[in-house]
Amino acid sequence: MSFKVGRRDFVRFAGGGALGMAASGIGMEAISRFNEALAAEQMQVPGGPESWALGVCTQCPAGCGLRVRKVGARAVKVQGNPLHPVNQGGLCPKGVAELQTLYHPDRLRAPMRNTGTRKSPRWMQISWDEAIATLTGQLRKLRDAGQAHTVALVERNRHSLSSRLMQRFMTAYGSPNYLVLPSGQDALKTAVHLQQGVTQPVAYDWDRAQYVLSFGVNLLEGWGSPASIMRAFGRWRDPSSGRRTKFVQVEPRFSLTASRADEWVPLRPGAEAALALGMAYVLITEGLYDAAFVREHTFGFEDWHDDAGRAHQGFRSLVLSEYRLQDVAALTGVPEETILRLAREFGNHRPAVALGDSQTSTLPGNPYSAMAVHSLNALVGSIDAPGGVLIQAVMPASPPPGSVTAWPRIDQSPSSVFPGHHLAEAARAILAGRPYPVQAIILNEVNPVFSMPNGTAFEQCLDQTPFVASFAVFLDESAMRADLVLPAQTDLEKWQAVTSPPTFPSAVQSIAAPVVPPRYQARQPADVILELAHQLGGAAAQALPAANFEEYVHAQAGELFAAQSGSVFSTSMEDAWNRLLDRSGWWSPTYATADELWEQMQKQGGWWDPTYSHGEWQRVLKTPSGRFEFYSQTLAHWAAAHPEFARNAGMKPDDDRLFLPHQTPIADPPPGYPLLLLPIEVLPLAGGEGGHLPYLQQIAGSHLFEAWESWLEMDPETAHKLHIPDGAIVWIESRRGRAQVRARVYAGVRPGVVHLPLGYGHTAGSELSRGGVNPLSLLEDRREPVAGLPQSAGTYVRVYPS
Amino acid sequence: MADWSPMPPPLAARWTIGGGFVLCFLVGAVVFSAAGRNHAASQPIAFNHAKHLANGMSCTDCHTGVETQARATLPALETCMNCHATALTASAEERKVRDLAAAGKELAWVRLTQVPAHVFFSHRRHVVLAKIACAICHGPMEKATAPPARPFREFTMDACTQCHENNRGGTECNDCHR
Amino acid sequence: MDVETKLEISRDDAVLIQPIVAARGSFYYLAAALLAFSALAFFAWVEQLRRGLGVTGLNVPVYWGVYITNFVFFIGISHAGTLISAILRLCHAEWRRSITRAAEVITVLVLFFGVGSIIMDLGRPDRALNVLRHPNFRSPLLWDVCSISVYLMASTIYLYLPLIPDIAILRDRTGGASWFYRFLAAGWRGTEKQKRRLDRAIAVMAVLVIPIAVSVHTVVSWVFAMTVQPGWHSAIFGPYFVVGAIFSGIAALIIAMALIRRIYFLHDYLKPVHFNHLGLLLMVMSLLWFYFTFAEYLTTFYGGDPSHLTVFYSKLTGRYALAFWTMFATCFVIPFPILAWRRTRTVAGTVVASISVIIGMWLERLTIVVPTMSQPRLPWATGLYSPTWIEIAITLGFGATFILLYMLFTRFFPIISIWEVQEGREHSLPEVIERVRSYMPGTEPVQ
Amino acid sequence: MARWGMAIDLAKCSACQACVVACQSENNIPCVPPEEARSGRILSWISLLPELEGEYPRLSMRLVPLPCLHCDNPPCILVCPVKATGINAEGTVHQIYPRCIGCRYCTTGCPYTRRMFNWYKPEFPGDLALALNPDVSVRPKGVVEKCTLCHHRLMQAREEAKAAKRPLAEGDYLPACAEVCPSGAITFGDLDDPASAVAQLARNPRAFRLLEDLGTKPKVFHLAEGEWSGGRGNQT
Repeated sequence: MSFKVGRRDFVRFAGGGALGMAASGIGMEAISRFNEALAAEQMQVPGGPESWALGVCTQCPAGCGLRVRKVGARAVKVQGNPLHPVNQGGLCPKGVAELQTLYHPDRLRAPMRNTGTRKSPRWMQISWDEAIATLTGQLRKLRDAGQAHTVALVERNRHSLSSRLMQRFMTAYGSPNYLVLPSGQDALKTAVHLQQGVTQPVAYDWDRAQYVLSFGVNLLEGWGSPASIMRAFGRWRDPSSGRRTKFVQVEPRFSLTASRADEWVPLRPGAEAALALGMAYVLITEGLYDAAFVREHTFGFEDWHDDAGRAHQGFRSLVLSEYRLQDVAALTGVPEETILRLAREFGNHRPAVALGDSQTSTLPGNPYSAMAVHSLNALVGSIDAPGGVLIQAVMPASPPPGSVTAWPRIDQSPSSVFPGHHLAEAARAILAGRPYPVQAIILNEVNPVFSMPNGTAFEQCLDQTPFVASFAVFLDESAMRADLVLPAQTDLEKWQAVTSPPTFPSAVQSIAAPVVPPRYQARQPADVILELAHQLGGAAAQALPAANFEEYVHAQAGELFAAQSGSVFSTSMEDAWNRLLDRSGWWSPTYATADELWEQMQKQGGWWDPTYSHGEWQRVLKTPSGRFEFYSQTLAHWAAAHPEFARNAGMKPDDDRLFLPHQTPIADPPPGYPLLLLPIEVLPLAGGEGGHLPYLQQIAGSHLFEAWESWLEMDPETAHKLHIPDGAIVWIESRRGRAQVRARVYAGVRPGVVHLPLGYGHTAGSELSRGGVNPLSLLEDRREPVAGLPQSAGTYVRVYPS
Repeated sequence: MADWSPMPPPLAARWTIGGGFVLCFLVGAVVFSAAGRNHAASQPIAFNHAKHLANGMSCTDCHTGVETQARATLPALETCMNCHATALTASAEERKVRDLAAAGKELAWVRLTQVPAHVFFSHRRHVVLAKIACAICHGPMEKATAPPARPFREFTMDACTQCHENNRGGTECNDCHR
Repeated sequence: MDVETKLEISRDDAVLIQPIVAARGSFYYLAAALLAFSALAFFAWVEQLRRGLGVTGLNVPVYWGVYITNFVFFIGISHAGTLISAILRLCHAEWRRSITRAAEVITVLVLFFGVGSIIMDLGRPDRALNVLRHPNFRSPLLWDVCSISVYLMASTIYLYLPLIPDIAILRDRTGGASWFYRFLAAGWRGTEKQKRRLDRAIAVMAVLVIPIAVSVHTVVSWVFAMTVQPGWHSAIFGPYFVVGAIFSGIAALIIAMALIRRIYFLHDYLKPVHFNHLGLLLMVMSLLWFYFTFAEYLTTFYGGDPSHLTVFYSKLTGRYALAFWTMFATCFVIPFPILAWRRTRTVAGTVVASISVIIGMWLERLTIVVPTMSQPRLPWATGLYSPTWIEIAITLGFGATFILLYMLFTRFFPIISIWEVQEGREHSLPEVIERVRSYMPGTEPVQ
Repeated sequence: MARWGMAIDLAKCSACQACVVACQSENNIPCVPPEEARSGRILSWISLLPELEGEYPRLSMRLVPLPCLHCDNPPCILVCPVKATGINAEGTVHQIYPRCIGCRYCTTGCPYTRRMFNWYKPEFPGDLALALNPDVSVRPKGVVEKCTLCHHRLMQAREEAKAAKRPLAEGDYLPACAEVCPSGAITFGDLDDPASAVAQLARNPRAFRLLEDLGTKPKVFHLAEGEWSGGRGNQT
């Protein structure tokens, strides 16, 4: 066979071949593309060696212990530390969501300087050295000019060593202006200070209480230290304990807490004090109160005469004359028989505790109402009794250095008898430039522009302050107004040292080393402050010799060792208890040296002193009379020198009710604004924080199947009257402003009231954070006269379809 | 045979082009599809398993997770530096290790043996509890003088289930599917 | 040796192959328009493949929506065809001769769109073959796969068999040049033996196809009825669905016939009497449909199970009331009087009634699928479902593509069976006379 | 052979939803963007089901944490055409993602609406993907997923127990939801072990199973709230 392959044939063949090759290449590519479209390739999660580390959550002041699962260098799961006395292995959703804070896409990556103006900032990335130099330069300049006192540092009271460090720094630097955000417990703190004379946080013996009566406290939605309260709640309903603690929630709205309570007592908004005093009426008239306690440990129950011989009204006669059942029923809208029954139950099921008055974890209630509620505790002898209201044990630690400056603080409350200081007053003072103009503000992971009632005032403060620096995780609304933004580390990246959480009776010191290496260029603010102190030199450097926060925390552990009490978190709470009780107060630690304590604290998560001595009256009753004061002499003495106080309260200066708990009603609605706006708090966004975390956004409104967006709760009747269907977008307008929001019809709303959840309505940040309305932007600026606390109740709105 | 009559020229031309097309298309399909899937791994250093094992080391010295964790783990540079911080040989590959360490870099190993993303595989379960020798899946590494270019065997579901059935390993879906 | 009888088209019947011989320009315009819809649907599908089923309006808990509605609807329409034509054939209804083909084509084509709807609904269409690789015979969906594929095969054969002689005509007309007709005609020469065999085969298929068709829609109904969901878990769902299927099938057939008649000038073949007869059938089905609907809802109402009642009221007075009552009007209130009154049972009248029924039956499928899904037993947020443009585009595209394919069929094959019409002319008349005579008293049956 | 079950005490549950977030975090469940959430496409294997009854001021709300109930007689596995879902010897209902064709018949068949569908390719904006758990796969788009009772944790616990040469003890294996619950409302364990806490709770007179009359035989029990009746010994 002869078969000639010509050149032409070869060219043809090659041409065909090239085409074929191209076709098959394109074909394969097309097939694999198509396959990809059809079957999106599955995400491969990188592996690595598994390890566990301990952490501390500071999403709220509770400081729950965390156990973090790591795979390689990544943190992949946050769980509760079972050894931690506060949460004992449980966690609230905010704690579990820590990972999303750590890996959040909106996090600040590097220090930035604002090269634009305050109103339209332009950000330029700078180095940490430059940032610290700028900060040091500003502070040094002010100090050298004798203006150290014009520097203010603002943070949230975090119950942590870092807060103590900040405080110490400010004092040593020469400024009295260490300012904290208002807290939901401020009214309670004021009441306890006025009636018991103590400034240490209040605590509750949750586990042993038989009857818990909450006046509007959102006990299960973020108040106090959520995980420990939820643990207690579980125990109240634990069948194995053979009893069930009754939990009663008094509140206008059928909140989640109300729905979980054994009984919900709906009442008119702002009438908590009246109800408490009405119950006191029943306790007194029926002789259900603890006569022995009242006789021995209280002051101002009966009518009395002062040293000058003037007659004063006592608590008993005030209650008997002004809070008779039918009057209280009319004031509160609660039927007489309900008040009667509640009072009898409260008197007969001891130990019983009453808590309030408060709405949320950030918005305080009214001090007079809080006094009325707290008086119930005194009536049934629950003050410092097992199962009652306690005063938190003091942490063994060296006291902070005293003030080195004679200048007054800028956040003086109207009555200086109130021990706390808060930003609401500071904003007023800064704007007015009194008593002196503020030259620099340092924000430490707070966002007052967003989270303060009347945040716009604070926005103006920042705008008129020459220098503002902000430690922040995100470029939030307040950081947007700063000259210098410093990226802060999140909980799992930094050294943590959190002390006794609010409402927890024992002294606790949780510590944790960094779980994962810091992301981006974020730094622990405490470390930066320490470096700042060294650069500044002088008193600041002397007061803070630690090179970094780790060293600072380590030194504190030495103080714990020196205190010779307590123990490291141990494997079983019961064991710790038994051991301590068995040895009847003998201290038998598992460690012999301070270094061993330090080692063990790192391994177990911290140190605590579980013992609590009841009935240390000189510790828990520090009033002028040394007793529980129904009639607050502290307040009376102060008011005697300040006539404007009675004027502000709208009463005569000799009116004894000024110093006794009494009902102060909410103002009537102004014409055209018929609906009372009350902000509410939901656990996932408790404290107004967490709005940037998808995990929390998804579950925040689950009682109404709402997610990612805020909603306006309306009762069905009002909605019907206003022709607003469920889910419609409406306008809500107060005298301060208006906003668009989705209306949701909810049967649990009291007619005449509307509710907006806190924590929504960010204007800064990416899409992940935005959505909804910030109710604080609608609230009017209202203060009560005693401590000048911002009052969330009292703003009226109108709602209309958009 | 000599009278093998050729096709009329135009037809023959078409056949030639067509033949070339088909032939190259098939070859191309094979080549391209294979190229997409199975490119031989190139490792950052030409690690010699045989030599290390001959020197008395065991698998778990470097693959530290084998006996305690689900993942065997590929050794970090730090592990290498335990022995190779100072030069043991004049090998250029060995110097790479120290150069990387000096530059503060990590060893970018290419993972060769990998189960699909939806399969959970635990080394400890297989090696410690079921006492399966490494070589059953990974082959005789004591003979490997160069990094293996491709996995020792295909890790298909059939392969897994077959072994599980033969050795009563259990074939509950969710024990491996995740 | 059989005698070959070469079929010739009589001059009268020439009009039947006119569409095949020469297409009018309007054919291409229409085809282009339909093709545009198909392309839109294809684009929508690619978008859905690329991004995921999230592009539809489906959600939690409304996991099924328009696609499943389309599936049930198309499978329902398919009963038009084969079932009607088989029943009429078996009954020796002589008026069937010019309509069977039109019906059978509907069946075969529409089945693809039924199956296609399921493919559209799959989250992972690339794995559709898992149904064969890992079948779970306890799943009603698998029964569906089985019965629909059997039905598709059976009705394809049932369409093909009576086509053979007509294909032979076309083959012969073109002198055998077209390999297409040569292949399909399968050597038909019209011998007596072939005719006998064909008759037997058609008869067997007609008998076979009826139970298969009934089973298909019963099984479709079981997809729903076998779950415990309120509103679905009903024993009469099988017959209810079959009745609904035949109902919508007849309506589709009437519309198709009217269009063919008008477009291809076949007034002579599709006479008012055909429409009258089918109209009567449609009326009967409408009554039956009403009866089943009534029975279904009345038992639900009396049963009083709260979860069932939630669904019940959502249809009668709630969110789906508009769809429900529109369905009721279009399935019964509108068509029944039109069909019941002789004067309106005209071509136009039956077509109006049929269009109404088609709309109504689609809505019926929707009101079966969606309300139950959107009101689960546990009070999750009740789902709101409204289809997105993707679903609407795919639905329209399916409709358009179906029409396009139907048109194409008429371009390649006579849509009215030529040989059957001829046979009717030539042989049926004496047969019918004989048959009618046999019904009468005093006559012996002819053996 | 154990039969894993759960008892959720509604009296103890404070409705905090830590279980929901813990489950999401443990099982790599993506968070859906707002517009998707609005159309009801939130993926969550356990969620809080609110049931509000009455009118102001006589209201009651039952808040039921609801995971997959792992029925002994699950309606979902019957209807799956490709055997992508099944029940294993220990009674856990599983889903095999690589086989699922995404027909959503099981989601339709489940009377509890506890099966989720991946409408899109899961997305983890920015670095959120770094928090993914390597023990659980990230489901591709188009497949159904559901609660696995954190089966990977069982495998891990069993492996650890075996390595330590001891039997699996109660509490060794807990799903993420039961582990995180701050009020101790979720009890998990072996229903076939009469001594286990969960088996005892299942026999509690307060225990009920959702939609019990459907005959699905769930292995997740809920305990009714019960009422306070004077303070002492009123609980069974």
